[in-house]
Amino acid sequence: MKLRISAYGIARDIMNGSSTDMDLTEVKSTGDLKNYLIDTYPAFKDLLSFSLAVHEEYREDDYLLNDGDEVVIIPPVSGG
Amino acid sequence: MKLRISAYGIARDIMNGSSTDMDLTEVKSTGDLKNYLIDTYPAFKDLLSFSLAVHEEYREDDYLLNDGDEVVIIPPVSGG
Amino acid sequence: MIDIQIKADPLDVEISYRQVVDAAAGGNVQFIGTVRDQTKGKKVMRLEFEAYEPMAIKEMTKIAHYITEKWSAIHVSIHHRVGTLKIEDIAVIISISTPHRQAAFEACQYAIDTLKETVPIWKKEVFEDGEVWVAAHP
Amino acid sequence: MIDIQIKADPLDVEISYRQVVDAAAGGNVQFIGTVRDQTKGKKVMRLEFEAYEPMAIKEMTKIAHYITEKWSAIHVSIHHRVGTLKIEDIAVIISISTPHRQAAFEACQYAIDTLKETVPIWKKEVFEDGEVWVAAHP
Repeated sequence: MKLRISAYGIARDIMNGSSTDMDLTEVKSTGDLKNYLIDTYPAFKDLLSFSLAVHEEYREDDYLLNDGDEVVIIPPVSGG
Repeated sequence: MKLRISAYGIARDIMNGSSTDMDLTEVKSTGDLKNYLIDTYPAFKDLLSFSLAVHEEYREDDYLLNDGDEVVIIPPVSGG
Repeated sequence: MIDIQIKADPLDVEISYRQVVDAAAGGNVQFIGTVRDQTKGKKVMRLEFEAYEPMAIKEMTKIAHYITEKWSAIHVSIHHRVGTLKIEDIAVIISISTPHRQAAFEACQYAIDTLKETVPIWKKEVFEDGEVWVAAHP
Repeated sequence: MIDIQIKADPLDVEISYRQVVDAAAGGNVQFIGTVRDQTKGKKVMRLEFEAYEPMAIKEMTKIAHYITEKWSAIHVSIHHRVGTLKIEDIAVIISISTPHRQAAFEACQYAIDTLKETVPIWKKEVFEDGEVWVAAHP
Protein backbone atom coordinates (compact mmCIF):
# COMPACT_ATOMS: atom_id res chain seq x y z
CA MET A 1 0.00 0.00 0.00
CA LYS A 2 1.29 3.44 -1.02
CA LEU A 3 0.99 6.15 1.64
CA ARG A 4 2.08 9.72 1.95
CA ILE A 5 3.30 10.40 5.47
CA SER A 6 3.37 14.00 6.70
CA ALA A 7 4.83 15.10 10.00
CA TYR A 8 4.66 18.24 12.14
CA GLY A 9 6.51 19.51 15.16
CA ILE A 10 8.85 17.04 16.80
CA ALA A 11 7.61 14.27 14.47
CA ARG A 12 9.12 16.16 11.56
CA ASP A 13 12.44 16.36 13.41
CA ILE A 14 12.30 12.62 14.18
CA MET A 15 11.59 11.70 10.55
CA ASN A 16 14.01 14.31 9.33
CA GLY A 17 11.49 15.75 6.85
CA SER A 18 7.95 17.05 6.65
CA SER A 19 6.68 14.61 4.05
CA THR A 20 7.68 11.25 2.59
CA ASP A 21 6.11 8.58 0.40
CA MET A 22 6.14 5.01 1.66
CA ASP A 23 5.11 1.74 0.08
CA LEU A 24 4.29 -0.64 2.93
CA THR A 25 3.09 -4.17 2.19
CA GLU A 26 2.36 -5.21 5.79
CA VAL A 27 0.36 -2.14 6.79
CA LYS A 28 -3.46 -2.32 6.75
CA SER A 29 -4.57 -0.02 9.58
CA THR A 30 -3.37 3.09 11.37
CA GLY A 31 -2.37 0.78 14.22
CA ASP A 32 -0.11 -1.18 11.85
CA LEU A 33 1.40 2.07 10.61
CA LYS A 34 2.06 3.26 14.16
CA ASN A 35 3.93 0.04 14.89
CA TYR A 36 5.92 0.41 11.70
CA LEU A 37 6.82 4.00 12.56
CA ILE A 38 7.91 3.09 16.10
CA ASP A 39 10.06 0.26 14.72
CA THR A 40 11.64 2.50 12.11
CA TYR A 41 12.01 5.62 14.27
CA PRO A 42 12.38 4.49 17.90
CA ALA A 43 12.25 8.13 19.07
CA PHE A 44 8.46 8.02 18.60
CA LYS A 45 8.33 5.71 21.64
CA ASP A 46 9.69 8.48 23.84
CA LEU A 47 6.88 10.91 23.02
CA LEU A 48 4.11 11.58 25.53
CA SER A 49 1.72 10.39 22.81
CA PHE A 50 1.39 10.34 19.10
CA SER A 51 -1.70 10.14 16.96
CA LEU A 52 -2.42 9.68 13.30
CA ALA A 53 -4.84 11.72 11.25
CA VAL A 54 -6.37 10.81 7.90
CA HIS A 55 -8.62 13.20 6.00
CA GLU A 56 -8.05 15.79 8.73
CA GLU A 57 -9.53 13.65 11.52
CA TYR A 58 -7.89 11.77 14.38
CA ARG A 59 -8.16 8.02 13.72
CA GLU A 60 -8.26 5.12 16.16
CA ASP A 61 -5.79 2.25 15.66
CA ASP A 62 -8.39 0.12 13.83
CA TYR A 63 -8.92 2.63 11.04
CA LEU A 64 -8.31 0.91 7.69
CA LEU A 65 -6.04 2.75 5.34
CA ASN A 66 -6.57 3.02 1.59
CA ASP A 67 -3.94 3.06 -1.09
CA GLY A 68 -2.86 6.65 -1.68
CA ASP A 69 -4.00 7.98 1.73
CA GLU A 70 -2.17 10.88 3.27
CA VAL A 71 -1.46 10.12 6.91
CA VAL A 72 -0.43 12.95 9.18
CA ILE A 73 1.59 12.24 12.31
CA ILE A 74 0.35 14.34 15.22
CA PRO A 75 2.80 14.48 18.12
CA PRO A 76 1.56 15.95 21.45
CA VAL A 77 -0.07 19.27 20.61
CA SER A 78 0.88 22.45 22.45
CA GLY A 79 -1.13 25.31 20.99
CA GLY A 80 -2.59 28.21 22.97
CA MET B 1 -27.98 64.87 66.14
CA LYS B 2 -27.32 66.72 62.90
CA LEU B 3 -26.83 64.46 59.87
CA ARG B 4 -26.37 65.00 56.18
CA ILE B 5 -28.29 62.35 54.26
CA SER B 6 -27.27 61.61 50.66
CA ALA B 7 -29.14 59.32 48.32
CA TYR B 8 -28.41 57.62 45.00
CA GLY B 9 -30.47 55.77 42.44
CA ILE B 10 -34.01 55.00 43.46
CA ALA B 11 -33.32 56.31 46.97
CA ARG B 12 -32.85 59.77 45.49
CA ASP B 13 -36.19 59.47 43.72
CA ILE B 14 -37.88 58.32 46.94
CA MET B 15 -36.44 61.23 48.95
CA ASN B 16 -36.99 63.60 46.07
CA GLY B 17 -33.44 64.94 46.28
CA SER B 18 -29.85 63.81 46.39
CA SER B 19 -28.92 65.41 49.66
CA THR B 20 -30.67 66.80 52.71
CA ASP B 21 -29.75 67.90 56.22
CA MET B 22 -31.68 66.42 59.12
CA ASP B 23 -31.65 67.10 62.86
CA LEU B 24 -32.90 63.94 64.55
CA THR B 25 -33.11 63.76 68.33
CA GLU B 26 -34.10 60.08 68.61
CA VAL B 27 -31.47 58.67 66.27
CA LYS B 28 -28.30 57.14 67.75
CA SER B 29 -27.35 54.36 65.32
CA THR B 30 -27.67 53.53 61.62
CA GLY B 31 -30.45 51.12 62.66
CA ASP B 32 -32.36 54.00 64.25
CA LEU B 33 -31.86 56.08 61.10
CA LYS B 34 -33.12 53.24 58.90
CA ASN B 35 -36.30 53.02 60.98
CA TYR B 36 -36.75 56.76 60.79
CA LEU B 37 -36.31 56.71 57.00
CA ILE B 38 -38.79 53.85 56.57
CA ASP B 39 -41.33 55.69 58.73
CA THR B 40 -40.86 58.92 56.83
CA TYR B 41 -40.59 57.44 53.33
CA PRO B 42 -42.58 54.18 53.31
CA ALA B 43 -41.35 53.43 49.75
CA PHE B 44 -38.03 52.30 51.29
CA LYS B 45 -39.92 49.26 52.67
CA ASP B 46 -40.64 48.10 49.12
CA LEU B 47 -36.99 47.93 48.10
CA LEU B 48 -35.19 44.59 47.82
CA SER B 49 -32.77 45.97 50.41
CA PHE B 50 -31.26 49.20 51.51
CA SER B 51 -28.01 49.85 53.28
CA LEU B 52 -26.37 52.83 54.88
CA ALA B 53 -22.79 53.90 54.38
CA VAL B 54 -20.75 56.23 56.58
CA HIS B 55 -17.22 57.27 55.68
CA GLU B 56 -17.53 55.26 52.44
CA GLU B 57 -18.11 51.94 54.16
CA TYR B 58 -21.23 49.83 54.58
CA ARG B 59 -22.37 49.94 58.22
CA GLU B 60 -24.29 47.40 60.27
CA ASP B 61 -27.41 48.57 62.13
CA ASP B 62 -25.52 48.96 65.43
CA TYR B 63 -23.05 51.52 64.03
CA LEU B 64 -23.17 54.61 66.26
CA LEU B 65 -23.52 57.88 64.41
CA ASN B 66 -21.72 61.06 65.30
CA ASP B 67 -23.01 64.58 65.05
CA GLY B 68 -22.24 65.92 61.58
CA ASP B 69 -21.87 62.52 59.90
CA GLU B 70 -22.73 62.15 56.25
CA VAL B 71 -24.86 59.06 55.78
CA VAL B 72 -25.31 57.71 52.27
CA ILE B 73 -28.36 55.62 51.43
CA ILE B 74 -27.42 52.68 49.21
CA PRO B 75 -30.42 51.08 47.51
CA PRO B 76 -29.85 47.69 45.75
CA VAL B 77 -26.81 48.13 43.53
CA SER B 78 -26.91 47.18 39.86
CA GLY B 79 -23.55 47.96 38.33
CA GLY B 80 -21.79 45.90 35.72
CA MET C 1 -0.59 46.60 39.34
CA ILE C 2 -4.14 47.53 40.24
CA ASP C 3 -6.01 50.08 38.15
CA ILE C 4 -9.56 51.09 39.10
CA GLN C 5 -11.44 53.72 37.14
CA ILE C 6 -14.92 55.16 36.85
CA LYS C 7 -15.26 57.01 33.58
CA ALA C 8 -17.88 59.00 31.69
CA ASP C 9 -16.03 58.30 28.42
CA PRO C 10 -16.35 55.07 26.41
CA LEU C 11 -14.31 52.13 27.70
CA ASP C 12 -11.66 50.42 25.56
CA VAL C 13 -10.86 46.69 25.68
CA GLU C 14 -7.43 47.19 24.11
CA ILE C 15 -6.38 49.76 26.71
CA SER C 16 -7.59 47.51 29.52
CA TYR C 17 -5.79 44.49 28.03
CA ARG C 18 -2.51 46.39 27.69
CA GLN C 19 -2.64 47.24 31.38
CA VAL C 20 -2.49 43.59 32.42
CA VAL C 21 -0.32 41.82 29.82
CA ASP C 22 2.93 40.70 31.44
CA ALA C 23 5.93 38.56 30.57
CA ALA C 24 5.14 36.41 33.64
CA ALA C 25 1.45 35.89 32.82
CA GLY C 26 0.20 32.57 31.53
CA GLY C 27 -3.36 33.72 31.13
CA ASN C 28 -5.24 36.94 30.60
CA VAL C 29 -9.01 36.93 31.00
CA GLN C 30 -11.29 39.85 30.21
CA PHE C 31 -14.92 40.24 31.12
CA ILE C 32 -16.75 42.87 29.11
CA GLY C 33 -20.26 43.80 30.20
CA THR C 34 -22.36 45.42 27.49
CA VAL C 35 -25.84 46.91 27.31
CA ARG C 36 -28.55 44.48 26.18
CA ASP C 37 -31.41 45.60 23.98
CA GLN C 38 -34.16 44.06 26.06
CA THR C 39 -35.16 43.06 29.59
CA LYS C 40 -37.81 40.39 30.03
CA GLY C 41 -38.89 40.97 26.44
CA LYS C 42 -39.21 44.72 26.85
CA LYS C 43 -37.18 46.88 24.48
CA VAL C 44 -34.51 48.97 26.20
CA MET C 45 -33.77 52.38 24.62
CA ARG C 46 -30.75 53.28 26.75
CA LEU C 47 -29.25 52.85 30.20
CA GLU C 48 -28.24 55.50 32.71
CA PHE C 49 -25.49 54.59 35.17
CA GLU C 50 -24.57 56.52 38.25
CA ALA C 51 -22.02 55.81 40.96
CA TYR C 52 -21.31 56.92 44.49
CA GLU C 53 -17.82 57.36 43.19
CA PRO C 54 -15.44 57.46 46.17
CA MET C 55 -17.07 54.41 47.74
CA ALA C 56 -17.39 52.59 44.40
CA ILE C 57 -13.65 53.04 43.82
CA LYS C 58 -13.00 51.79 47.35
CA GLU C 59 -15.17 48.68 46.90
CA MET C 60 -13.64 47.85 43.51
CA THR C 61 -10.18 48.28 44.99
CA LYS C 62 -11.13 45.79 47.74
CA ILE C 63 -12.12 43.30 45.03
CA ALA C 64 -8.81 43.82 43.24
CA HIS C 65 -6.79 43.36 46.43
CA TYR C 66 -8.68 40.19 47.31
CA ILE C 67 -8.00 38.79 43.82
CA THR C 68 -4.33 39.67 44.05
CA GLU C 69 -4.14 37.74 47.33
CA LYS C 70 -6.31 34.74 46.59
CA TRP C 71 -5.42 34.04 42.95
CA SER C 72 -1.91 35.55 42.86
CA ALA C 73 -3.07 37.94 40.17
CA ILE C 74 -0.26 39.86 38.54
CA HIS C 75 -2.41 42.77 37.35
CA VAL C 76 -6.05 43.69 37.84
CA SER C 77 -7.85 46.39 35.87
CA ILE C 78 -11.48 47.32 36.54
CA HIS C 79 -13.03 50.13 34.52
CA HIS C 80 -16.67 51.08 34.98
CA ARG C 81 -18.59 53.57 32.92
CA VAL C 82 -21.18 56.07 34.15
CA GLY C 83 -23.62 58.31 32.31
CA THR C 84 -25.90 57.45 29.43
CA LEU C 85 -25.12 54.24 27.51
CA LYS C 86 -26.76 52.95 24.39
CA ILE C 87 -27.23 49.34 23.27
CA GLU C 88 -23.92 47.41 22.93
CA ASP C 89 -21.96 50.11 24.76
CA ILE C 90 -19.52 48.74 27.32
CA ALA C 91 -20.55 49.25 30.96
CA VAL C 92 -17.62 47.46 32.56
CA ILE C 93 -14.31 45.86 31.62
CA ILE C 94 -12.45 43.61 34.06
CA SER C 95 -9.02 42.37 32.93
CA ILE C 96 -6.89 40.03 35.00
CA SER C 97 -3.55 38.37 34.37
CA THR C 98 -2.32 35.44 36.44
CA PRO C 99 0.62 33.02 36.20
CA HIS C 100 -1.79 30.15 35.36
CA ARG C 101 -4.91 30.55 33.27
CA GLN C 102 -7.40 28.71 35.48
CA ALA C 103 -6.87 31.32 38.18
CA ALA C 104 -7.60 34.17 35.76
CA PHE C 105 -11.01 32.70 34.91
CA GLU C 106 -11.94 32.17 38.56
CA ALA C 107 -10.69 35.59 39.60
CA CYS C 108 -12.47 37.39 36.78
CA GLN C 109 -15.74 35.65 37.54
CA TYR C 110 -15.37 36.48 41.23
CA ALA C 111 -14.71 40.11 40.31
CA ILE C 112 -17.84 40.63 38.22
CA ASP C 113 -20.06 38.63 40.61
CA THR C 114 -18.83 40.66 43.59
CA LEU C 115 -18.94 43.98 41.75
CA LYS C 116 -22.62 43.37 41.06
CA GLU C 117 -23.25 42.71 44.75
CA THR C 118 -21.20 45.30 46.59
CA VAL C 119 -20.13 48.24 44.42
CA PRO C 120 -22.42 51.29 44.78
CA ILE C 121 -23.28 51.79 41.13
CA TRP C 122 -26.83 51.90 39.82
CA LYS C 123 -28.41 51.62 36.43
CA LYS C 124 -31.77 52.79 35.22
CA GLU C 125 -33.29 51.14 32.17
CA VAL C 126 -35.14 53.55 29.94
CA PHE C 127 -37.97 52.03 27.90
CA GLU C 128 -40.20 53.69 25.33
CA ASP C 129 -42.92 54.11 27.93
CA GLY C 130 -41.06 54.59 31.18
CA GLU C 131 -37.97 53.79 33.18
CA VAL C 132 -36.96 51.54 36.06
CA TRP C 133 -34.02 51.27 38.48
CA VAL C 134 -32.63 47.78 37.88
CA ALA C 135 -32.95 45.29 40.77
CA ALA C 136 -34.42 47.88 43.12
CA HIS C 137 -37.56 45.88 43.91
CA PRO C 138 -38.05 42.16 44.66
CA MET D 1 -21.44 33.70 14.23
CA ILE D 2 -18.35 31.54 14.34
CA ASP D 3 -15.00 32.91 13.18
CA ILE D 4 -11.91 30.70 13.24
CA GLN D 5 -8.57 31.98 12.00
CA ILE D 6 -4.94 30.93 11.94
CA LYS D 7 -2.78 33.94 11.21
CA ALA D 8 0.89 34.77 10.77
CA ASP D 9 0.17 38.43 11.60
CA PRO D 10 -0.22 39.79 15.14
CA LEU D 11 -3.59 39.16 16.79
CA ASP D 12 -5.79 42.02 17.99
CA VAL D 13 -8.05 41.88 21.08
CA GLU D 14 -10.22 44.76 19.87
CA ILE D 15 -10.95 43.08 16.52
CA SER D 16 -11.80 39.82 18.26
CA TYR D 17 -14.06 41.60 20.75
CA ARG D 18 -15.94 43.46 18.03
CA GLN D 19 -16.73 40.14 16.35
CA VAL D 20 -18.70 38.90 19.35
CA VAL D 21 -20.38 41.95 20.85
CA ASP D 22 -24.14 41.70 20.36
CA ALA D 23 -27.27 43.52 21.49
CA ALA D 24 -28.53 40.21 22.93
CA ALA D 25 -25.36 39.39 24.87
CA GLY D 26 -25.24 39.67 28.64
CA GLY D 27 -21.60 38.72 28.90
CA ASN D 28 -18.51 38.75 26.76
CA VAL D 29 -15.44 36.83 27.95
CA GLN D 30 -12.04 36.91 26.27
CA PHE D 31 -9.13 34.62 26.93
CA ILE D 32 -5.81 35.95 25.68
CA GLY D 33 -2.83 33.60 25.73
CA THR D 34 0.53 35.35 25.66
CA VAL D 35 4.15 34.24 25.53
CA ARG D 36 5.80 33.89 28.93
CA ASP D 37 9.42 34.81 29.44
CA GLN D 38 10.41 31.63 31.23
CA THR D 39 9.65 27.93 31.57
CA LYS D 40 10.66 26.16 34.77
CA GLY D 41 13.03 29.02 35.51
CA LYS D 42 14.71 28.91 32.12
CA LYS D 43 14.69 32.11 30.08
CA VAL D 44 12.70 31.86 26.85
CA MET D 45 14.00 33.93 23.92
CA ARG D 46 11.12 33.35 21.52
CA LEU D 47 8.48 30.79 20.54
CA GLU D 48 7.88 29.21 17.17
CA PHE D 49 4.34 28.03 16.44
CA GLU D 50 3.29 25.82 13.59
CA ALA D 51 -0.08 24.34 12.69
CA TYR D 52 -1.44 21.56 10.54
CA GLU D 53 -3.77 24.23 9.29
CA PRO D 54 -6.76 22.52 7.63
CA MET D 55 -7.18 20.14 10.55
CA ALA D 56 -6.50 22.83 13.16
CA ILE D 57 -9.27 24.95 11.64
CA LYS D 58 -11.55 21.90 11.65
CA GLU D 59 -10.83 21.09 15.32
CA MET D 60 -11.30 24.71 16.41
CA THR D 61 -14.56 24.83 14.48
CA LYS D 62 -15.73 21.71 16.37
CA ILE D 63 -14.99 23.49 19.64
CA ALA D 64 -16.96 26.54 18.49
CA HIS D 65 -19.95 24.43 17.41
CA TYR D 66 -19.96 22.53 20.71
CA ILE D 67 -19.93 25.82 22.62
CA THR D 68 -22.74 27.23 20.54
CA GLU D 69 -24.82 24.15 21.37
CA LYS D 70 -23.94 23.62 25.00
CA TRP D 71 -23.75 27.20 26.27
CA SER D 72 -26.07 28.90 23.74
CA ALA D 73 -23.18 31.08 22.67
CA ILE D 74 -24.21 33.91 20.40
CA HIS D 75 -20.79 34.39 18.80
CA VAL D 76 -17.48 32.54 19.08
CA SER D 77 -14.19 33.86 17.74
CA ILE D 78 -10.96 31.84 17.96
CA HIS D 79 -7.81 33.33 16.45
CA HIS D 80 -4.50 31.50 16.70
CA ARG D 81 -1.16 32.81 15.61
CA VAL D 82 1.65 30.87 13.91
CA GLY D 83 5.26 31.76 13.17
CA THR D 84 7.81 33.34 15.45
CA LEU D 85 6.48 35.07 18.57
CA LYS D 86 8.37 37.11 21.09
CA ILE D 87 7.69 37.55 24.81
CA GLU D 88 4.22 39.04 25.55
CA ASP D 89 3.05 38.46 21.97
CA ILE D 90 -0.45 37.01 21.73
CA ALA D 91 -0.61 33.35 20.68
CA VAL D 92 -4.37 32.93 20.92
CA ILE D 93 -7.51 34.99 21.50
CA ILE D 94 -10.82 33.33 22.28
CA SER D 95 -13.85 35.62 22.54
CA ILE D 96 -17.32 34.40 23.40
CA SER D 97 -20.62 36.17 23.93
CA THR D 98 -23.57 34.51 25.63
CA PRO D 99 -26.99 35.70 26.86
CA HIS D 100 -25.87 35.16 30.50
CA ARG D 101 -22.35 35.82 31.72
CA GLN D 102 -21.75 32.60 33.67
CA ALA D 103 -22.02 30.63 30.44
CA ALA D 104 -19.42 32.83 28.73
CA PHE D 105 -16.86 32.03 31.44
CA GLU D 106 -17.52 28.29 31.30
CA ALA D 107 -17.51 28.20 27.51
CA CYS D 108 -14.31 30.21 27.21
CA GLN D 109 -12.52 27.99 29.69
CA TYR D 110 -13.73 24.89 27.88
CA ALA D 111 -12.49 26.37 24.60
CA ILE D 112 -8.93 27.03 25.72
CA ASP D 113 -8.69 23.73 27.68
CA THR D 114 -9.91 21.74 24.67
CA LEU D 115 -7.82 23.70 22.17
CA LYS D 116 -4.71 22.76 24.13
CA GLU D 117 -5.71 19.08 24.00
CA THR D 118 -7.00 18.54 20.48
CA VAL D 119 -5.96 21.25 18.03
CA PRO D 120 -2.90 20.27 15.95
CA ILE D 121 -0.72 23.27 16.71
CA TRP D 122 2.77 22.98 18.14
CA LYS D 123 5.15 25.37 19.79
CA LYS D 124 8.88 25.20 20.17
CA GLU D 125 10.53 27.17 22.95
CA VAL D 126 13.83 28.68 21.96
CA PHE D 127 16.32 29.21 24.81
CA GLU D 128 19.75 30.80 24.70
CA ASP D 129 21.35 27.36 24.55
CA GLY D 130 18.85 25.22 22.68
CA GLU D 131 15.22 24.60 21.87
CA VAL D 132 12.46 22.19 22.84
CA TRP D 133 9.04 21.18 21.48
CA VAL D 134 6.66 21.95 24.32
CA ALA D 135 4.91 18.95 25.94
CA ALA D 136 6.41 16.47 23.47
CA HIS D 137 7.98 14.28 26.15
CA PRO D 138 6.60 13.01 29.45
